[in-house]
Amino acid sequence: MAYNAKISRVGAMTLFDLKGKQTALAGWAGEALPPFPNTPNTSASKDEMELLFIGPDHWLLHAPLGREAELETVLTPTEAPPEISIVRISDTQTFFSITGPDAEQIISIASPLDAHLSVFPENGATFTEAFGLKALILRKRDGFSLSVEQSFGDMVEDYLERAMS
Amino acid sequence: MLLIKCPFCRERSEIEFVYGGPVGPDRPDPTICTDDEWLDYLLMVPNPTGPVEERWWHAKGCGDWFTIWRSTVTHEVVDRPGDE
Amino acid sequence: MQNYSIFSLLRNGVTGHKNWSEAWRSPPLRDKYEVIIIGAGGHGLATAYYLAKEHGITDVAVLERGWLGGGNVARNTVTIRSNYLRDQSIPFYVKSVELYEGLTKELNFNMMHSKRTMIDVVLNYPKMRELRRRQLTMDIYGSTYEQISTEEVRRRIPALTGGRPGSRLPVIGGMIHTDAGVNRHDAVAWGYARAADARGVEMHQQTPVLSLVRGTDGRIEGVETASGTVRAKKVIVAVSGHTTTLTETVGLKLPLRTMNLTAFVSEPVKPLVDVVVNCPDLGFYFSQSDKGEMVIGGAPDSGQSFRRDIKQHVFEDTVSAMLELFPSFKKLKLLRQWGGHLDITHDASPIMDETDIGGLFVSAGWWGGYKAIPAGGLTMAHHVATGRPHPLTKDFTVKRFRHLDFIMETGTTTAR
Amino acid sequence: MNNRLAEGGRIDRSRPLTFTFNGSRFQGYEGDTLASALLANGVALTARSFKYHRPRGIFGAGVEEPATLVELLGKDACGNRPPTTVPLRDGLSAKSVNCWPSPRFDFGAVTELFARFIPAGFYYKTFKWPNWHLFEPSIRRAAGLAAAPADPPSSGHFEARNGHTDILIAGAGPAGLMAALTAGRSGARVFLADEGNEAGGALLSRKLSVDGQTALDWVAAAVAELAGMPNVVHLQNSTVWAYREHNLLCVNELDPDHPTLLERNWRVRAKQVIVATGAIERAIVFANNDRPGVMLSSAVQTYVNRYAALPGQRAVFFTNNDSAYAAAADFAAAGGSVAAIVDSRTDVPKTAKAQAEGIEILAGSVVCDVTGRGRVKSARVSDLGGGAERFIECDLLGVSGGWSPTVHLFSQSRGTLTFDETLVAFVPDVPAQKCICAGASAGKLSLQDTLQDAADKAVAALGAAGFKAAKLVAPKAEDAPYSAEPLWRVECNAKGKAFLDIQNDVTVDDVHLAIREGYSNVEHVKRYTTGGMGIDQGKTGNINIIGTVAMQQGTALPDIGTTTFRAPYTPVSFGAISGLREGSVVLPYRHTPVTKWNHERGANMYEAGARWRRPGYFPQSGENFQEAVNRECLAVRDRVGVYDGSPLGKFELKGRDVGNYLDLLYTNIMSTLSPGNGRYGLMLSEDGLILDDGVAMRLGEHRWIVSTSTGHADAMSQHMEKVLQFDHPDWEVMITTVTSQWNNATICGPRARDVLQALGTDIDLSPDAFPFMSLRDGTVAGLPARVVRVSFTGELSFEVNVAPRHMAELWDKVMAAGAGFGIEPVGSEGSHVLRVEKGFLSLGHEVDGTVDAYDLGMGWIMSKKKPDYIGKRSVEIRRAGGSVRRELVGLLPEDPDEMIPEGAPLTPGGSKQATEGLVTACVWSVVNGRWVALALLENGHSRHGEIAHVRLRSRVIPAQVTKPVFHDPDGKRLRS
Repeated sequence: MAYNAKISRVGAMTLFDLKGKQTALAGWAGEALPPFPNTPNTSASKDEMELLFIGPDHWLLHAPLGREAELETVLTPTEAPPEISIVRISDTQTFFSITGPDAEQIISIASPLDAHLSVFPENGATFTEAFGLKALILRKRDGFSLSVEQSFGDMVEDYLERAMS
Repeated sequence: MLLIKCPFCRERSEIEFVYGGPVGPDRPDPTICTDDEWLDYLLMVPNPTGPVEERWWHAKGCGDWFTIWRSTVTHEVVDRPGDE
Repeated sequence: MQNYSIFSLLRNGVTGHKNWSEAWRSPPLRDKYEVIIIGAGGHGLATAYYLAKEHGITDVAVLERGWLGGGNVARNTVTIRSNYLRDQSIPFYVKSVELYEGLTKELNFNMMHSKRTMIDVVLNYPKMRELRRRQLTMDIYGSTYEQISTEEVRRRIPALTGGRPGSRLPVIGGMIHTDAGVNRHDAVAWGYARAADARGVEMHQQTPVLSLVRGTDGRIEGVETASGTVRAKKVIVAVSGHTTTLTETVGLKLPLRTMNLTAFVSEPVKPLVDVVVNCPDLGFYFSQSDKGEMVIGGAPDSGQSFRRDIKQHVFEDTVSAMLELFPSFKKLKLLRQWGGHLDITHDASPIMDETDIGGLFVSAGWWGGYKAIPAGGLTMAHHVATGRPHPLTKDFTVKRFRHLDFIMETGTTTAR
Repeated sequence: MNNRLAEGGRIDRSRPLTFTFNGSRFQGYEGDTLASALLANGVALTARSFKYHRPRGIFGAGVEEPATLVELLGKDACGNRPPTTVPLRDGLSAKSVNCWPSPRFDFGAVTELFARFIPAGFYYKTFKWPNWHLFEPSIRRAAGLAAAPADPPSSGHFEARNGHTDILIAGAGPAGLMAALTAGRSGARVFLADEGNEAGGALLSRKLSVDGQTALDWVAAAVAELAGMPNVVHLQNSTVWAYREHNLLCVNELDPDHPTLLERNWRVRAKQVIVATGAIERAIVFANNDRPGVMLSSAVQTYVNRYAALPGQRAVFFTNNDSAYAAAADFAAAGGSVAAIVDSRTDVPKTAKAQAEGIEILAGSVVCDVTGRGRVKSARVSDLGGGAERFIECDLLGVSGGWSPTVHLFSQSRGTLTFDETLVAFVPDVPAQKCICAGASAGKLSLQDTLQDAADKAVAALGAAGFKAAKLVAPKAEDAPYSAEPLWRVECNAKGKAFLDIQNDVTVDDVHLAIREGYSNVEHVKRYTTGGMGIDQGKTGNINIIGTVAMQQGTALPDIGTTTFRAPYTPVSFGAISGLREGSVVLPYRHTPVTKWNHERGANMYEAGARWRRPGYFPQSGENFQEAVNRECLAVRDRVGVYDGSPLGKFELKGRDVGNYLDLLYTNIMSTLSPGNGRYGLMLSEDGLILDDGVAMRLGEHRWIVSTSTGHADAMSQHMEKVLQFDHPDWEVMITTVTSQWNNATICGPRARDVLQALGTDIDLSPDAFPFMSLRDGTVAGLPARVVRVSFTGELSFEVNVAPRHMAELWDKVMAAGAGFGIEPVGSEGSHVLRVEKGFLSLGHEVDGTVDAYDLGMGWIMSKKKPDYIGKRSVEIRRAGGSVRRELVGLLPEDPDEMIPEGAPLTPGGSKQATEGLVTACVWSVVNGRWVALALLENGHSRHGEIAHVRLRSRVIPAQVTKPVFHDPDGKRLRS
C-alpha cells in the first residue's frame, strides 16, 4: 500500500537565530521568549512560539510568520549587546508539514535521523540531513515539520512528491 | 558510513558531517618559527596505521567542530591513546 | 623465458599442459642485493624489469608482504589515459600509454590491451572549458583529445540515454581521447614479474619488510624482514598507501595521506558499451570488461583509511550519477565491490625521487597510478641506475614541497 | 507435470500458473520457483556452461545455484538470475543465458572439442598477434552471459530508506526466529530480514518437529507472535547484502507492500547484529560432476519437501557427512527410489544409518565419475583406493560435500574466521563489530543446538544493547547429530573434467596448471583460473578450490587461508541502491524568486556553482549568443543593466572580536573599517593559495556582514567556523549564515542612480553621502532594503538587498522603473565579459590553484602591517623559493577580430614546446570593439608591450601583452 501521510508546504515561518550564553540571552530577551529547553535538540514553547535548542550556545525562536514584526520589536536584534547575536532569518528556511500514520516512514526516506519516539521525543527539534541537504526536523502533533534552506524548497517539494508517489 | 558522536547531538550518520583532516602539530607562531617547522605543520600530517585524531564538522547538524580518535585500520572510534 | 604463443599452446595442449614452466622462480632470500624493491605491485615489478632490461642491473630483490600483484594493481579500474592538465604530467603519461601499447609483445604476455577510447561526457560549461584547456596543452605533447557533439557522444555510446535536454544536467558535448584504453591488470603484474625473473630478478612473496635500515653514514643500508636483515645500497619503496609506514621507521616524514578508493562491478552482460565512459561533472567512470562486467569507479572516501571497505553514501552517489546517464542500468545488478589504498600528496601529483636518506627512493603519491606503471617503472629505474632523475619525472620531487611549488593536478576523473 | 507429487509441499495447487521457458509453455503453481516448476515438468537440461558450453541442469535450490542462469523477458526483464530464486508468476517468460539456439542444440558446444587447447589462463599466452583488437570483439560476444537490460523499468520506482534498530537479525530460519522471539519479547527494537519468500529457512526443506508439533507449525506460531509486536519489523524477500562499518547493514527488499515500488533498499543502523544466515551445502568434485541430474542433496530434499517436485526417479546420494541420509529418506518417502548412499567415510555413524533404513549404504566409497551427457545415466562408484568399481544406474545424483556456515556477513564486517576440524569448515572467530553469529552460521548444525544457541546469543546481544532478557530454554527439537570428514575432491583415474567452479567452468586440472606455473597463492589461483569469481561467488565450491590447492601443495587447508568475502552477498539492482534519487532530484537544485521570471523571459539557464540554476543570457528573437551578450553588456556600459545577485554567500558576524578575526581571515586589514563601510578582501588557505574573495562590511560597532563567492559559500562557512572553533574558541565571534535571508537585484551602469531614484528610496544616493564601498539601510520601492555600493562590472552599481519574500516584487519594479532608461537583465555570460574588461579576477579562471595575489598584481592586498594572517607564511616561503611565476596580463590579439580559445596555451614563439602560460579568459569587448583576453604568463608583469604567442593546433595567434584592464583603468566610473 502507498503511504498514508499528508504533505504540505507551509513556506516561511518567523525565525530568529539566537547565539550566546543562555544567561546573556535570557537577560536581554528572556521575558519575550519561551523557557530555555534544557536538553539538546529539544524545544520549549509558549504562546505559539517555540525555542529550539539546536547547538552549543545556539537557539532558534520559531513562531508563525505573523508574529515576526512584533518579535523584532521585542528582541531588537540591532541593539543587542556584543556578547549575544540575534539575527532574523525567517526567509532562510522553507517549511513542510508531514503528518499521518506513515509520517515517520517519509522521514526515514528523507533523512538518516532516527525519528523513533524513544530517541526523538515529543519535543524533539534538530538539524540533520534530508535529501542531501541540511534540514531542520521538529516533531509535531501527528507527524513532523521538515524545513530546508529556502532556495532548495522546490527541489524538496519535488523529492517529497516522488516519495509519496 | 560512520556513526559519529557529536558532543552536542550524540550519534549521527557520517553524511551529516564534513571531514576536516587529521590533527597534526599545533600551528606554530609564524612570526618566529623556522621554515621547516612551518612546513611540518602544513604538510606532514600524521598517517598512522592505527588511531588518528581527526576533525569533523557537524555541518548539517549543530555546526560544532570537534575531534574524534578513529582507527584508520578498523574505522572503529577508539579512546584517545593513554585514556582508559 | 618460455615462449607463449598459439603454437606453444597447441603443443602443450597435446601433452596435457604438463610442460609449462613456472612464470617466476621462488629462490631463497639472500642477505645482500644491489637493489631492493619493496612492494611487488605494478610499480615495483615494472621498476625491477626496467632496471634489468635498460640498465643491466639484475641483482635485485622484490620483497612483497603478501602475494605478488595483490596491491592496487589487483584492485583498480584499469583505465589507461594521458589527458592531464599540466606540462609536468602530460608527457609522462603519454610515455606510459605508449609503453603499455607495446607491452604485450615486449613481455610476451597478453595484456589484452584494448585501445578503445575514452569519452568524457560533459554536462557543464566550466568543465568543458577546463577540458578544452587540457586539449590544447595535450596537443603539444602528442596526446589526442577532441571535442565532439552531443549527437556524436550518443552515437558512440548508444546506452547513454539519459541527460536529455530538460533533464537535471543535460549532456552538452564530450571530449574523446582515442589514446585511452583498458587492459588486464593481473597480466601487467604477472607479465612484468615473469620478464624480470627471466632476467635474473628475484621475487620474494610473503616477505614483509618490518623496517628500513640506515648505516652510520646516514645512507640506506638495507631492510629488516621477518627472515632477517637484507642489505642493499639502494632501496625503493613502492608500497602505495604504506609509504609513510615504512619511511617513518627511519624517521623520514613525507607529505602523504592514505585514503581508500573504491570500485565495483556489475554482473556480466553481453557487449553494450565499447568505450571508457567518464563523467567528470557527475563523478563516475566505467568500462565494460571483456568478461562483460561494467567496472565502475567514483570518488574516494573522505578520511584516512587503511581499510578496503566502501562507504555506502559514496557508493550511492556514484550509482545515482551513473543511472542518470544510463537509466537502463537500474535493472543491472551489483556483483562485487572492493577498495584500494592510495597515498596522496598535497597537490595530487606523485613523488618519484631519492629522499633525504641517500639511496632511499620512493615511488608514491600515485592517484590513479595504474596508468603510470610502465613509465613509473622506467623512470624510477633510470633514477636508481644513473643517480639522476629521468627528464619525465624531474618535477615530481620531494623538494618541491620545501618551497610549496605545487603541481596541482586534478585529473579528469573524479578520482584524479 | 510428470514429476509433481500429488500432495505435500508449500505450493498452492488451487492456483496454477502458466510460464514459458526457452519458448515452451509449462505449468506450475503459486509457491513454486522457476527451478522447482521446471523440475516438476521434468526439464533437466536448463543451461549451457560459460566456457565449454557443456549441458547443465539445476544444481541447487537457492542463492547458491551455480549451474543455471536465466534471463527474464518481458516486463520482468533482467539477466543472470538463478531460476532457484525466481518466484513463479503467471505469464513469466525466461530463457537460458549463453546458449544459442537452445540448451539442447547449442552451437557454442563446439568449443568443448578444443577444450584441451584452452586451459586456464590461455588468453594470456595467445591472441597476441597481430593484436588483441582482432580477437576482442568475438571474445566479448562469447562472454557476458545475459544480454544487458535495454530499458529502465517501464513503470514503478525504487526507494532507499534508513532504518534504526536495537537488534538486526539476518535470516528468519530457526535461529533467526528464535533470536527474534527472544529479542522481541524484551521490548527491544528488532529488525528481522530474510531472503526467502517465507520464514523458516532450512525448516521449509525438512521434516522436523519442534515442541511436539511440526517445525512449520512452530514457524507459523513464531511469525504470528512477531507480527503482533509493534517493536518488530519482519521482512521476507529481503536480503541483508552488505555489512558496512559501524554496524550499518544494507537490506534489499524485493517485493515491498506498495503499489508502485519495485524494490526498496534499507540502510539499517543496528546496535547489535545477529547473523543467523544458516549454512550452505558444498558440492563434491569428481569427473563430470556438472552433468544435469547431479544436484546438492539438500536441494533434492528441498524440491521434494517444499515444492512437491521429484527431481528424478532413481537416485544415488554421495556424501562425506550425515545430512544426506535424511535427504535420501525424504526422497524415498516421496516415492523416489534410492539406489544407494555412497559415503566416503569408512565409519558411518549409527544415527545417520538409522535415518535411511532399507537403503544400501556404501561406506568408504566414492563416486568418481558419472555417465550420461544431457542427463546422468549412472554413477561410477569405487572404493577409496579406486578398486571395486561398479556402475549404479540412476537419473539423479544427490551430492553433499558437507556444510559451510554462511559467514559472509560476519566476514564482511571484518570478523575473522577459523577452520573447525570437526565440522570441516570455516566458522566465525573474532568479531570486529557488534555482531554475533547464531545457529548454523555459527557452526551449530543440528536444530536443537541451533535453537538454544540463538536464544543464548540473543540474550547476550540484548544485554550489550542495554536490554534485560531472561535466559530462555529453547523448545525441544528432533534432529539427528551432524558429523563430516574432509573430501575436497575425489582422486581417481576418471577422464572427464572435474569442476571446482561450475559457473565459471574451472576444473581441477586448471588449478593444477596454475600451481605448476607458479600461481601458487590461492589468490593467484582464483585470478588465473577465475574460480569463485562468478555471480554465485563460489558459494558451493570455493572451499573445494582451497582444499584442492592444499592437497596439491601438501599443506593443511587452514594454512592456505580463506578469501575475503565482499559485498554484496547476492547481486543487487543498481536501481534499488539509488532509490528515489533520479531524474530532476539526482542532484540538488536551487532557485531564487527570480527563476520563474527568467524562464518566462526566455533566459538560457544553466547550473553555475553551488547548485544554483542561473540565467546565462537572455536571447531576443533572432539573436545568436554573441549578439545577446553584446546587447546586455552594452546596456550596462552605456545605460543600465540589472542582474540577480542573490546566490552570493552572506554571513552576519557579531561580537567584540570580529575585527581581529577578520584580520586573521583576510590578507588585508578589516578591523579599521567604520560602520557603514566595506572593503574588498582576499582569503587564503593556510598553504598560501587563494581560497575566496569577497567584501566585508561593518554594520555597527560589533556587527559585520561578509560576502563570499557563490560557489564557495559552504566552504567558507566551514573554514570560518573551523578557524574560530579550533584556533580561537575564546574569541567573541558568532557567525550566522544569511545567504538566503537576503536576495538582491544589482543595478549597474551610468543610469543606475536614476533607476534607483525612480524606484523611490529614502536613502541619499549622492556620491558624497553614499560613496563606493559603503552600505545604507532604508527602503527602496517601498520595501525594507539594504543597499550596497559594490561593483563587479566596473560601473556605478547599487546592490539592492531585500528579503526573498519581497524579491519578485522588487525585480518587477526595477524592470518597470528601468524601462525608461533602457534597462536590460544581464546574465552570467554578460557579467563575465564585464569583469574581464575590467580585469577583475574570477575564481576558477585566473585562480587555478597555483597563483597568489602578487601574480595577480594584487600585492597591495597583502598587508605588510599585520604580523600574521592565514596563509601569510606560506606565501613568503613560496616566493622565497624563487620559482618562475606566471603573472596576470592582458592580451590583445594582433588581429582584433581573432578570438582566442579560453585555456589556450602560450608557448615561446608559438612553437611546440612546454607552455609559458595560458589564456584564462577571452571576450568580445563591447567598449573596445575587439577581442581582449586575460592570461597568466611567465614573468608577465615585466613583459607588457611584448608579443606573446598563443599556440593552437593549426595556427599561432600573436597577441600583445598589456596590463590586465581594458576599460576605465582608473576606476572613475565605479566610484561615480
